[in-house]
Amino acid sequence: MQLNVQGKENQPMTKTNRGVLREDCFRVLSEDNIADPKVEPRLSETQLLKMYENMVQSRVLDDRGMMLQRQGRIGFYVPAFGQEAITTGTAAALKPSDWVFPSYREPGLFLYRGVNVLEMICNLIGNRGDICQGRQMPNHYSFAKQRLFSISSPISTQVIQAVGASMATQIKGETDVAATYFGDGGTSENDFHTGLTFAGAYKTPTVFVCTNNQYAISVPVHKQTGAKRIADKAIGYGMPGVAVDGNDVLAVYVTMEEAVKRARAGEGPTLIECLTLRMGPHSSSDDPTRYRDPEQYEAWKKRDPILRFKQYLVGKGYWSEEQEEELQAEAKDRVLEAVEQAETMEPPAIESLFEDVYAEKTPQLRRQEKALQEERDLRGKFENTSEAFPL
Amino acid sequence: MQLNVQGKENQPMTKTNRGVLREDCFRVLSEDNIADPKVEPRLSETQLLKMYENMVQSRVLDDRGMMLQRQGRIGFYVPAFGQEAITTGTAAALKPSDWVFPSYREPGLFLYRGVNVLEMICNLIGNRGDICQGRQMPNHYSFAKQRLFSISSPISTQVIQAVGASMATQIKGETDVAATYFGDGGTSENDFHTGLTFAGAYKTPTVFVCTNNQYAISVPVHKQTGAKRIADKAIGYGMPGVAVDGNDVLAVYVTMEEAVKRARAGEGPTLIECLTLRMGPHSSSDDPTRYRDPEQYEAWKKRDPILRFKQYLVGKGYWSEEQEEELQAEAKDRVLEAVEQAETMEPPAIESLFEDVYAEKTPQLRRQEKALQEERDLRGKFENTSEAFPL
Amino acid sequence: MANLTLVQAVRDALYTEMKNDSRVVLLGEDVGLNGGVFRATEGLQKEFGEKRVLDTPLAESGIIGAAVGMAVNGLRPVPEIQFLDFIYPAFDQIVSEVAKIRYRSGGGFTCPMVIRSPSGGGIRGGHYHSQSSEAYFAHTPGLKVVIPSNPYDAKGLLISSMRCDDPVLFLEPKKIYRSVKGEVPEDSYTVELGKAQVVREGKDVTVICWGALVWECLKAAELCAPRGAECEVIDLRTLVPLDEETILESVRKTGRVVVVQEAPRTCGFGAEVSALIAEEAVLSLEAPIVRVAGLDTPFPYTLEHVYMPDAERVALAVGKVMNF
Amino acid sequence: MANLTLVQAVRDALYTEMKNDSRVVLLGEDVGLNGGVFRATEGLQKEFGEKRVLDTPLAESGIIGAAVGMAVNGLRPVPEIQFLDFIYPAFDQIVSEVAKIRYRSGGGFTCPMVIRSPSGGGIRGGHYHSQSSEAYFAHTPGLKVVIPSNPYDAKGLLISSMRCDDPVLFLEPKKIYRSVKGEVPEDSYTVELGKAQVVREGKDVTVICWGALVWECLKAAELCAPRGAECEVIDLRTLVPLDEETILESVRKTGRVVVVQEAPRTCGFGAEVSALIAEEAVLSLEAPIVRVAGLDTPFPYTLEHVYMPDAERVALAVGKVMNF
Ligand SMILES: Cc1ncc(C[n+]2csc(CCOP(=O)(O)OP(=O)(O)O)c2C)c(N)n1
Ligand SMILES: Cc1ncc(C[n+]2csc(CCOP(=O)(O)OP(=O)(O)O)c2C)c(N)n1
Ligand SMILES: [Mg+2]
Ligand SMILES: [Mg+2]
Repeated sequence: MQLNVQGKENQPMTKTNRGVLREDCFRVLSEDNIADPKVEPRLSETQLLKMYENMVQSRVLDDRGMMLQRQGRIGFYVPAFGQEAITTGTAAALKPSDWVFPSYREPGLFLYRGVNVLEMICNLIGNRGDICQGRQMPNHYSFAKQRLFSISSPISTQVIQAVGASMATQIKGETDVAATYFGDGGTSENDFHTGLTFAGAYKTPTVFVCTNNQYAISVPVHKQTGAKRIADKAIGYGMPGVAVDGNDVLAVYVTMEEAVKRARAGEGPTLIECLTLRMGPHSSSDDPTRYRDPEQYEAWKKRDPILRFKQYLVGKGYWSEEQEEELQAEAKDRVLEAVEQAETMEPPAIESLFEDVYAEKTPQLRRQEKALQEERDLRGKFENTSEAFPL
Repeated sequence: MQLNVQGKENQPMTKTNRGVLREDCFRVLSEDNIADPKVEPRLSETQLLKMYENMVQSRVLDDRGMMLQRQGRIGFYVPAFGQEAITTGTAAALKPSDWVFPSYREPGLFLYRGVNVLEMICNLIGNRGDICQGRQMPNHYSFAKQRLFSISSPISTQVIQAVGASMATQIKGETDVAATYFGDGGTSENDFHTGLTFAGAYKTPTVFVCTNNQYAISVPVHKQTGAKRIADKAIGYGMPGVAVDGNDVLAVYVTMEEAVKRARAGEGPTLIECLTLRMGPHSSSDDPTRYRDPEQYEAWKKRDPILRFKQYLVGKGYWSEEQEEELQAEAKDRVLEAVEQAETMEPPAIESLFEDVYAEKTPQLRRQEKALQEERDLRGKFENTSEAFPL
Repeated sequence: MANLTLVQAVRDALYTEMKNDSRVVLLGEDVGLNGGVFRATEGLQKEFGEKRVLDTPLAESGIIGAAVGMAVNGLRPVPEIQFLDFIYPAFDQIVSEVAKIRYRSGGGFTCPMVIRSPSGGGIRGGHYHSQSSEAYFAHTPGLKVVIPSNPYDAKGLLISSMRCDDPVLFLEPKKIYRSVKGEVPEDSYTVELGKAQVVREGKDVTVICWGALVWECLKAAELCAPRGAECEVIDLRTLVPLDEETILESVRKTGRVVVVQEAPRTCGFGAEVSALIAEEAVLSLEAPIVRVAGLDTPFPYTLEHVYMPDAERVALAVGKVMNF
Repeated sequence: MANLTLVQAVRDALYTEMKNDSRVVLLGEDVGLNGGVFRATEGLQKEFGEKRVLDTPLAESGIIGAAVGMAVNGLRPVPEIQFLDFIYPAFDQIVSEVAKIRYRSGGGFTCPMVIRSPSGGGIRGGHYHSQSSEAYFAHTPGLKVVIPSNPYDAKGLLISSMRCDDPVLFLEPKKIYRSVKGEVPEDSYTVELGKAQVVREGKDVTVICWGALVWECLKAAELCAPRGAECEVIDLRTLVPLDEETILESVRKTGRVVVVQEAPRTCGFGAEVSALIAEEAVLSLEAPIVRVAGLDTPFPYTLEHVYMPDAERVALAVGKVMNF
């Protein structure tokens, strides 16, 4: 069966359509940001504003994250510029008890589910305030309280894990849905395949959100796969696949909402392709000018999801320039305060190196910890001789 | 683009259609073995008889292989009962210079490409006559001369390797095609996915032959995947996928022939799903009565590819009972003679253990070889204490 | 007490703990209706239903990756990898995910699971049904590695593993799946992880081994005794965390060591045992530490019995350290 | 002669051998237009075209599996794995296929390829951009494992690897990709595989190391000299096949050994070196064989510089074996 959410007939992903949005993508907002009443979601003003504020907060956090990295105050950063509609639109359609298995480019997800900025900044710095004790690189968040699964670098490992979590909810007879996020490049990895294979075989309550930002670092999506559309990959696993304008938060919300409903109703998994363009560098160590297509970039710049949503809200009379200024200021202050506070915190204790490897330290780890403590007492300090991270 | 080869609209793989052939499968022979003149291939009598003889030789080899295993004269055997039309029909559409990356259930491929029975029996025994020096289990053949790539047990690793070989022919500007074989279960593995992903991305001259014999050991295909058909998996990689009656050698030939032509013409890869049923045990250590569906088994028994093809040949006036008896006798003698000859051969020398690990033995291997030779001189013999292989 | 084979003891442990803990679920290829290709899960799907014993698609990375999600979501998955040789498609999930989830999430998420897999040679399995790759996993912090040598330990160690809050790779030496029988209590009991067992006492040479080769080493001890060498045979049972005390105590007593492994020699787990002794008990050594190991080659088919260490080869090594 | 960084020397080796042998092709993620994320393939696609420098889809198993097919079909592929931490999706292809193809086919098929990958810590890469998992591959018969510590060796060893008929895992210590420069001949030359190098002579202690830590060990030797300990520092350069002679000769001279590795301690390659010495030179030992190694934990981010062995930690170990 197919989703009601439908675009026009398929358009191949080629260099030729790199400017405009693919015809087959579902949309609510037109290019000049008029909502199609037939598909416009019935969302309250508060709900709409919450979504908008979340998108802005995410953008502001990314701006600051990149700045902190340039200033050498954090080691690395992965921005999500241009993808705010995808993280916010999908998050808005999930319950707090639903599981989320994210990749490293979804800050909006975390903010929407109630993670506070300070916790995120502590992760970026890797200090004592970081839940993960500075063990992982920046942006590799983990928030058990919000059922936001620990992010790891290896691409797409989370996809099958989300399916496993869904299998567990089936086994336990619960109704939670699991959503997992990955990129266009991620669809080529082993665990995209095992994930969708298992989901199709067990009809699990899982939603697969593919952010097709058309690049995997420097590799364009038309070199990544021969498929006409990422959404078409669903067919081979026996599940519906649908493409949506990833720069239209309303379209993303509507699509996600329906996929989540299907999953919760026991109708099985869905693959959602959110088409967008990565507007920033791959990460703070990447130089996109080496490979980026300027024409394509300029075309998508005009489709900024925050500006488009703002116009919609203004049109509805829900939003004004005054509110905008206020919001921008608040969002910025929230981040600045968090940074200020986080920067006062100590790095993790060297003892933290030995915790959480196992439920209890092994004799080997106890010996290694003792040896390291003795070494510290002997030599006093440990000099930081690390090189900068190149990617 | 799609192949001309087309069946009727898709039929899901469910327990319900386990008896009859799926509607969507391309066929030349009707259920009562009348060829459809619109699609019947124009093959010479000699060509047709060569194919038939190959199918019979394959069946006879399998019969004997199972018998040798039961008699304890070989350790293990994997029969291909019921799949003779697939191996022969596809092999007949390939050139000798084309590459083949098989799985362990395609004896007909080897025979058709000119491997002699003795070489195969030597592999089954694992003696000095075995090209591979008894290093691998039975049925894990390797024949470089015929471009039949070395078979390994890990499922589907050969799929991406075949694509790599195709990439090499593209790079070298050659016109050879690579065909690779795998089962329905094999479509769930990592390298089915990487293989089809790379093939789609580079438009390689590769033909993917999936033998959907509806079981992966005990797991039925409708539990293996949620896909309606294995052939549908092609769409997600941007290549045509087609299903064919795997018990109709003419249909298999026509389909393969067209896919090979496309590949050679630079039009890219094709996925062919050959629908059949595994008529034997998974291997000599398997007991299919634990999981097999008797009704399904009986239904497919009536569709024996050798009997169906024989009826076609008899109808054409190309074949008679006398010829049949003669052929059966010859085929059997060929195998019996090979077994007799092979059983006179010594096991490999212990020195063979150290060859072919590297192009030249490392100092470590030279030392280990010397130590083993000294040990042999000290203790005289090495007693065989192995247990029987349970799968 | 019942007299069970090793594989029956494994099944018994699964049955016992599934009765005791509803969070325990089994998944893998052919583990359901077929009861596993070695029959380790025989009848369990019938007993506990398709929700707790799942036949999976043919994808090890999927099996382990799904188990991760199950563990994170409160279950106690026990994935079976049909042969240890087929665990490699799941290597990324095991090394990058299973082993690191507790650490990287600051304990926010945990990943308790028991990855069961038949390992080792001795059944004429050739390259891909014979390998002993425990060293890969012993070198992966965050995992525990367990390998029983008899039915009693198999049941007790497997139940301990299923109750362990850390991921455990539980290796089952398939050569002795059926050939070794022993008394196994019917009810539930545990054998503590991380404790080796001295299976034979002796004053002259310490022989360190695990899995199926424990039996070859015991035979070797029999061969050596009349030749005047009393072997102390240690069955490690758990490779990670290693019971260093039991090893070192014995070595300090005997001063002579033979380490026996089935895996290829270079960088196998035996190297870790030798290195430990060379670092912690070098003064006690009266002879070189000799390793008896598989060859640095792939695992052969026809000459399997030449490749695999056996009692005579171990006895020769014992002679070597005695006459040094 | 040009003064190049280590990564420039790698690029120079690729360029030089691609000019010399048209069978050499590069493939990997971002190696083409982007020149590799470390710029090791900078400009090579422009120079040799898209047929010889291929940007691949994001799938390591695909990269290595495709390289197998290319090698079997007459090419000399040089796949790049962007970080060694991301090689695990390809582990099955490497361990089950690449390493065993020559053996299992009786030499009928061969699989010469050089798998290049940046390895090791020191760039603040956290869990997944820092690991040193050479031991997994050293324990896999059929593979050779090479790791240079300076630009001259990098070019010479990489050219040797590309000319080798066996598959080679070529590890590039990313910490010193740019921080170490040296004179590199412009034309083609080789450094023989399987030969270690004594990078500093000394009579008191043998310090055995490889990759980036060679430099820490040399610094340690400087620290120890005034304290009256002359270190002989051995850069292994090739882990498989190991140059045992150079190691044993030095140990017989010094009688004291420190083995240094970045990887987690348990079952790392250092264990193999210790075990070798404990088996072949035990009588020469005047002190325990001390291993300096990474912790048995995942690789951390913030405390990377505490985790990684450095000159002072090595110097402390040298002191320990001297004062034993
Ligand atoms: C297994 C693995 N291989 C390679 C990498 C290096 N890498 C990090 S991100 C990335 C590209 C991912 O592209 P995509 O999936 O499209 O996500 P995006 O970065 O565009 O959000 C690569 C190759 C990795 N992290 N993991
Ligand atoms: C990676 C891997 N996992 C598991 C196995 C064990 N095994 C051997 S054959 C097989 C089933 C294969 O089914 P299918 O692909 O349909 O091929 P068929 O046997 O039906 O021809 C399994 C699970 C294996 N050989 N390799
Ligand atoms: Mg992308
Ligand atoms: Mg099958």
